[in-house]
Amino acid sequence: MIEPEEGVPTVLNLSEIAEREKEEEEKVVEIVREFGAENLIYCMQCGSCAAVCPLARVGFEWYNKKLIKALLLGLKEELLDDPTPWACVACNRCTEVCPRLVSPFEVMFAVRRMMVEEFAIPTLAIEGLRALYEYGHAVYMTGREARKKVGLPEKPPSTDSDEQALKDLKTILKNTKLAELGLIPMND
Amino acid sequence: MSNDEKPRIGVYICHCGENIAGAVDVKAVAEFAKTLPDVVVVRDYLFMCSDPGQELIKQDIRDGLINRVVVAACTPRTHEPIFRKACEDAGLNKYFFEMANIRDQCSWAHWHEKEKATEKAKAIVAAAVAKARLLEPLEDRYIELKKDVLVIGGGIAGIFASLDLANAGFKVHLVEKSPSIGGNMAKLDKTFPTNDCSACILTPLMVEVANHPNINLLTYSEVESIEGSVGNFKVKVRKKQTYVDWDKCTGCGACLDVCPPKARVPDEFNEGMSLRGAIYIPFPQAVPKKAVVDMDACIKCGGRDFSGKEPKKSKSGKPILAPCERVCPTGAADRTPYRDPNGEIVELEVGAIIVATGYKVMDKRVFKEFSPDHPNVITAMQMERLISATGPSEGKLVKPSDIPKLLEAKKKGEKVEIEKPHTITFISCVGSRDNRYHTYCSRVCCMYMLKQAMILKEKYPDLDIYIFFIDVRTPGKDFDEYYMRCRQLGIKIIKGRAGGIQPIPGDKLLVKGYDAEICKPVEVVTDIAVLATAIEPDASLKELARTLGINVGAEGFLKERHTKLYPVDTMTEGIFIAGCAQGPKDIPDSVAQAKAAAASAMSLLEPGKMTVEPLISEVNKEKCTGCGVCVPLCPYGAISLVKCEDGKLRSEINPALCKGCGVCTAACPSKAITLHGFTYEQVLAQIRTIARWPEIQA
Amino acid sequence: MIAETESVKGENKLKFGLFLGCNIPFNRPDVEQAMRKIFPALGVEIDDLKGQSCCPTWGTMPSIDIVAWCAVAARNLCLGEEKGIDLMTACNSCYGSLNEARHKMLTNPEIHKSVNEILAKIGKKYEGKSKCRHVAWVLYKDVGLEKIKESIKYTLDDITIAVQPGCHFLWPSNVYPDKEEDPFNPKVLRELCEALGAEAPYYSKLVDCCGMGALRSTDPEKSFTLVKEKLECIKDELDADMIVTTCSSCLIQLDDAQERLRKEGKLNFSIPVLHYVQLLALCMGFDPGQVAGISVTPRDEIINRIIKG
Amino acid sequence: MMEEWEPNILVIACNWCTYQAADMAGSLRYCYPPSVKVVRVPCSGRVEPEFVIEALLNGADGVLIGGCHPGDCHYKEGNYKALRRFEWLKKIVEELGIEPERVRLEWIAGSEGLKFAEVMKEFDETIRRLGPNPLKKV
Ligand SMILES: Cc1cc2nc3c(=O)[nH]c(=O)nc-3n(C[C@H](O)[C@H](O)[C@H](O)COP(=O)(O)OP(=O)(O)OC[C@H]3O[C@@H](n4cnc5c(N)ncnc54)[C@H](O)[C@@H]3O)c2cc1C
Ligand SMILES: Cc1cc2nc3c(=O)[nH]c(=O)nc-3n(C[C@H](O)[C@H](O)[C@H](O)COP(=O)(O)OP(=O)(O)OC[C@H]3O[C@@H](n4cnc5c(N)ncnc54)[C@H](O)[C@@H]3O)c2cc1C
Ligand code: SF4
Ligand code: SF4
Ligand code: SF4
Ligand code: SF4
Ligand code: SF4
Ligand code: SF4
Ligand code: SF4
Ligand code: SF4
Repeated sequence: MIEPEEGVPTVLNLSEIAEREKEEEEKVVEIVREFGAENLIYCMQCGSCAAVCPLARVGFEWYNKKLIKALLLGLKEELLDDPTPWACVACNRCTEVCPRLVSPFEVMFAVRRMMVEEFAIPTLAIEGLRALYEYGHAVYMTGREARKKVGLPEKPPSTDSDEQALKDLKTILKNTKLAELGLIPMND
Repeated sequence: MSNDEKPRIGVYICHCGENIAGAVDVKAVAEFAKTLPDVVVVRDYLFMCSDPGQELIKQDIRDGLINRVVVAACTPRTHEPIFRKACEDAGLNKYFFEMANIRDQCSWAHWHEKEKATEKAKAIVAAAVAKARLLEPLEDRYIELKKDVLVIGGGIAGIFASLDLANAGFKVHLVEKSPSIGGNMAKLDKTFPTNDCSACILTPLMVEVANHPNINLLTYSEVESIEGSVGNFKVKVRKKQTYVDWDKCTGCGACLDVCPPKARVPDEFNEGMSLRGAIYIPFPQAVPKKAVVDMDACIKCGGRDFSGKEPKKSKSGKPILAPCERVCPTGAADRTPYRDPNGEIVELEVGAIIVATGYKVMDKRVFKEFSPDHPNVITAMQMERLISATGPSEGKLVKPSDIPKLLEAKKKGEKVEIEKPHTITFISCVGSRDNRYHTYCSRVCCMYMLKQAMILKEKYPDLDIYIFFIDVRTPGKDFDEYYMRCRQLGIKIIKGRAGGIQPIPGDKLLVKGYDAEICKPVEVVTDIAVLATAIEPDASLKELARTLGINVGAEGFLKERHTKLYPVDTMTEGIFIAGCAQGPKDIPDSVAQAKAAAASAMSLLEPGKMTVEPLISEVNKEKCTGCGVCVPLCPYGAISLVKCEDGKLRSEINPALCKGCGVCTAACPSKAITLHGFTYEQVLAQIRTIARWPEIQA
Repeated sequence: MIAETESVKGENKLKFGLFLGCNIPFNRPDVEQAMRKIFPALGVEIDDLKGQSCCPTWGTMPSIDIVAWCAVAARNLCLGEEKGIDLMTACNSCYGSLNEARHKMLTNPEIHKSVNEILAKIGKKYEGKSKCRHVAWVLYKDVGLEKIKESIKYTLDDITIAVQPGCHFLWPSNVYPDKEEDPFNPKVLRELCEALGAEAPYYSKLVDCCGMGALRSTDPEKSFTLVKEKLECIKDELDADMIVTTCSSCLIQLDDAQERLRKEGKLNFSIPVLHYVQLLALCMGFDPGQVAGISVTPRDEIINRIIKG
Repeated sequence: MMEEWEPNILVIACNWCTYQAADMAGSLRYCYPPSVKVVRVPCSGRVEPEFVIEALLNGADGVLIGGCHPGDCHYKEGNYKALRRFEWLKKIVEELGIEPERVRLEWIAGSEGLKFAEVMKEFDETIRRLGPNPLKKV
């Protein structure tokens, strides 16, 4: 294979990829199916999903249809640094039009989950998780002034103003995969 | 070789090449078989059904070694007749044969568990031997066959089947539910792969059907019920009420345009792109060319409703006539006489039935992503009508949204300027290969999209034509050549299914697609979008199948007995299928099947009688107590209680009616009924052998 | 298929748990305020759902693990279920995340079981009864267009609105408790705007994505090309007086992006953007400063036009 | 002994559907447990309750009767008869002290090879869970 610095090589040697899958004793397809992309093997590469995907439209490289094919061929490491799955807006247009009930959105997210296991996760996502854990809100702006300006109390009636609820949420998070992965500090 | 002779069983174990031997240790099974009671010969061979294989059996019979045969091989469903024949040829009663299914139900299913497969094969052989010990000799029965044939459906398939049979001297009753024969082909413009005009090749055949002395054409009719079985079907056909006296109607067409606007409904023949009156002739080349009244649409002008009343004008005393009757030159449309809305029932007796009820194209309305409510998003069948000279625009290419304008102008005799479409886009596999609707491929749409594109491009070279395909399927004689011609014409073929259609300003449509070759989403601004909607079975097909007692497959099409070996037969003997009722296919294939079905019916009926297996039930008068339990159970009414010499009532089974289901046998509290071939003792012997298998084995 | 559980409603009166999410309370609290004003006035009681959290949004738990996603969602849904009410949100992301999670739990007993095992640790259990409704649907179906028409002080005569229902209002249609008859040609928001007296015509990019969310955080440039296409379509085809959405993310994107594009010289027009609940609050006569006080693209002119009539 | 125990399952199959489905399962290579052995009858309506009882008394660990889907019976209505008889059969089986899960009635059409394999897998699991036929130990 002509190996580029990173990402997907210009020529794919499928035999080498297949060989690698055998050595690693787990098929990429099976991994992503475990992560929720149950139906990806039913894909017939018709392209309907790509025809409506905003990501394909604005020029991301590994949008739904192509990503599915890449996974079926056994690509994994090559894809880990690609931003496309993290750009998926979860709009589910693809799910709505897919004639094979693949739900490409689930594939995009399964790949995110696979990437997370390999710690190939964007900083912004980590920040979101940290904020979720600390405040119960992923998008946590210092919007206090704005709230007051429109006549609302400084804090909304959420985990932000309810210690017990925040503790509950933390308990939940500590009992999920998030804690297993150790992506963010959770030892308070 | 009498029945009392002690059984001497020969067991023949087939390797089926590697098919059996690859999973089952044939030698071990043979060794085991030798230990079974009454088994005197055991042999194994590479292909038992081959000539030398059968010869092994025959020789052993002729040599007097054996008087019962067990073949352990594939399934009796395909091979039992072959081996029975071999027994018979060698002089053994062919019902002294039993088959052990160690391929389809053993080696194939347990390919990776060789040891267990071998053990199971032994069990199966043991059970077969257990049954073989109890076999009895039986004599075949014969039944007389009626030579008439019923053909249901008058599309191209039904037409060809009828003509072939009629030409061979068989009397054919052709039942068609619509007022005219012709089916879907009548709607087509030109036909791939030769682009000859559909009407030009179809119309002469339709006329031939109408004029053939051996064909009894029953249009506007439907099969109501069927009784009996192969060779002797009794069929009730309902001739629906036409509300026009067909003896008088000449098909002059005078009545067609006089229905008031309120009684105008979308024209089925033009796929809803124009309107027809309540009284109508389906299309100009209809056969028979007769008018019918669609009572759901008719507004009964002047109160003229076939009730037998004759309203008169209060002043002049003249009769009030509806427009249709007023213009009818022959009096065929006369509304005075009472007409029974139920029509009439015709009873037929036939020996065989061919079902050729065709298909319908899927409605576009469910495909929300394709803006189906937009008038310029049409189905391919609508496109056929749009380019056909007999269509709503008389073959002139216009946007469907302009048709009402065009028709209005034609009516007034005016000329209108209508903008020519510049771009046409086809979308493949709409509703086919789609888990939400039909998972199968509709098989003809790739070709007809190419056809329509080609016809359009040749006629209007300025048109831009795009076809979105998942992949182009052209497996047929001259088909791929056809595809290449389209490419050469400059029709743009995009590999990728479109994901959506949106209306955009300027009465245009935006097709959002994807080109898998350049790996980019693509968009096309188009005037007309054509959806190749799936070919699907008519909603009524299931009901018809139920009436006939034949099966439909998971996709809803009629199921053939065997995909490869009996493609036009059904599981019910004497009933054959042809054309798109069996599955999506093109005209050449529909015709080929129709001819095959006709030939199959002929070879069935020509001898005038047929053998039927004697595997039917019989009452042992000694045991019968006359309780009558069995009588109402028989689905064929074959059982009755008759008075015997001793004056007691006892049950009797009419062998001509019994089909051998065994329901009565299972139900008789006195075990007075024997189902030959599946007797109580025989089945029980098999069951016991298998139930005790672990012991026997140990 | 979703095992549709009966919606749980308060006794005789309409009552919903007001689910805020993150964008609305911290970024666009005027939307929150608008809801707090309009619903009581329309006879809908709202419950604060004390202790609610992030739905969780797509970039967080859904990207980590399905059970984790459903567990966080289920805790929020429980807050309603415990009170016997449905949730109601003005954010499509919350609507999508909560309903997809619910759909997963209801269609996959294993997920449901794992989630309840986690919830048990905080003494909760999600039965699947409560769901999340969208404010647009509550207004359309439960409150009704007639009631809306009756309760407004100002009507939007001669105003053309470009509507933006947003992706998670529509797809995947099988997971949502309320469904547009044709999710590719949605009518609900258009009819809601028309109920206020405005024109809300179809335009060709009506259902197109605004490019917010993950797309924007991953690649703002690409995100802005998408929103620019949409804005230009709105300008060209409708020359709309304003854009009205029922999603807080779309609101932020359409509002913010305009300003950025203008600064970069890529856009030479400006169309004010409002959440539908804000527009309704304005028409009902609530204080514009409170119910529509926060925006990047100027709104004063259109607000004045509405109020002056 | 116990770890070596393999279930012994009898399927009494209608010639027109389930028997065909079993053939189809094989020809499409859908695997199912070899514990399953098929006996062919013309119709599920031919099955006498005694067949099932005898099978159980002789040691079969599970018995499944396979017929055509309601409405599809080759002999019009044999499967309805089978269904009615089956209700009655279940009661007897219970009276014999045998778990009713050991007898089953399934509609498997001729085209449902996959279903045949799946039902058999599942039935085999059920029987494995139940263990050997209690009558056998006696
Ligand atoms: C858009 C389109 C274009 C096509 N173009 C081509 C082409 O160019 N070349 C080609 O080879 N093929 C083409 N085909 C395929 C072609 O139409 C079919 O192969 C052919 O018409 C099948 O004929 P049939 O007789 O099986 O069915 P049909 O034509 O459907 O005829 C069935 C007949 O049975 C009648 N019927 C239905 N139910 C009953 C009932 N219960 N009782 C009595 N009568 C009943 C119907 O009214 C009908 O008359 C095209 C198909 C489509 C959809
Ligand atoms: C690799 C391959 C795999 C296939 N797999 C499948 C499959 O899985 N399923 C399927 O449905 N189909 C399959 N087919 C297709 C299948 O082989 C054909 O459809 C089928 O064999 C055609 O039968 P036939 O009788 O028309 O022709 P043939 O099998 O070719 O028989 C013609 C016979 O005529 C004899 N003959 C030729 N000329 C003369 C002469 N002048 N005088 C006297 N005799 C003559 C020949 O010797 C031959 O015996 C496959 C084909 C190939 C190539
Ligand atoms: S729409 Fe579905 S089948 Fe088609 S390429 Fe996308 S995922 Fe595959
Ligand atoms: S859900 Fe993601 S992959 Fe699917 S269309 Fe939307 S952005 Fe594309
Ligand atoms: S008898 Fe059956 S198993 Fe034997 S060779 Fe012929 S097909 Fe194969
Ligand atoms: S006018 Fe009379 S004869 Fe002529 S087609 Fe009509 S009904 Fe028939
Ligand atoms: S009465 Fe005659 S003219 Fe009037 S609607 Fe009926 S068919 Fe047409
Ligand atoms: S024939 Fe072509 S268009 Fe039709 S379903 Fe098959 S692949 Fe699709
Ligand atoms: S059920 Fe048996 S005993 Fe009773 S009448 Fe029929 S054959 Fe005779
Ligand atoms: S075997 Fe079936 S068809 Fe024959 S007499 Fe008995 S019940 Fe009737």
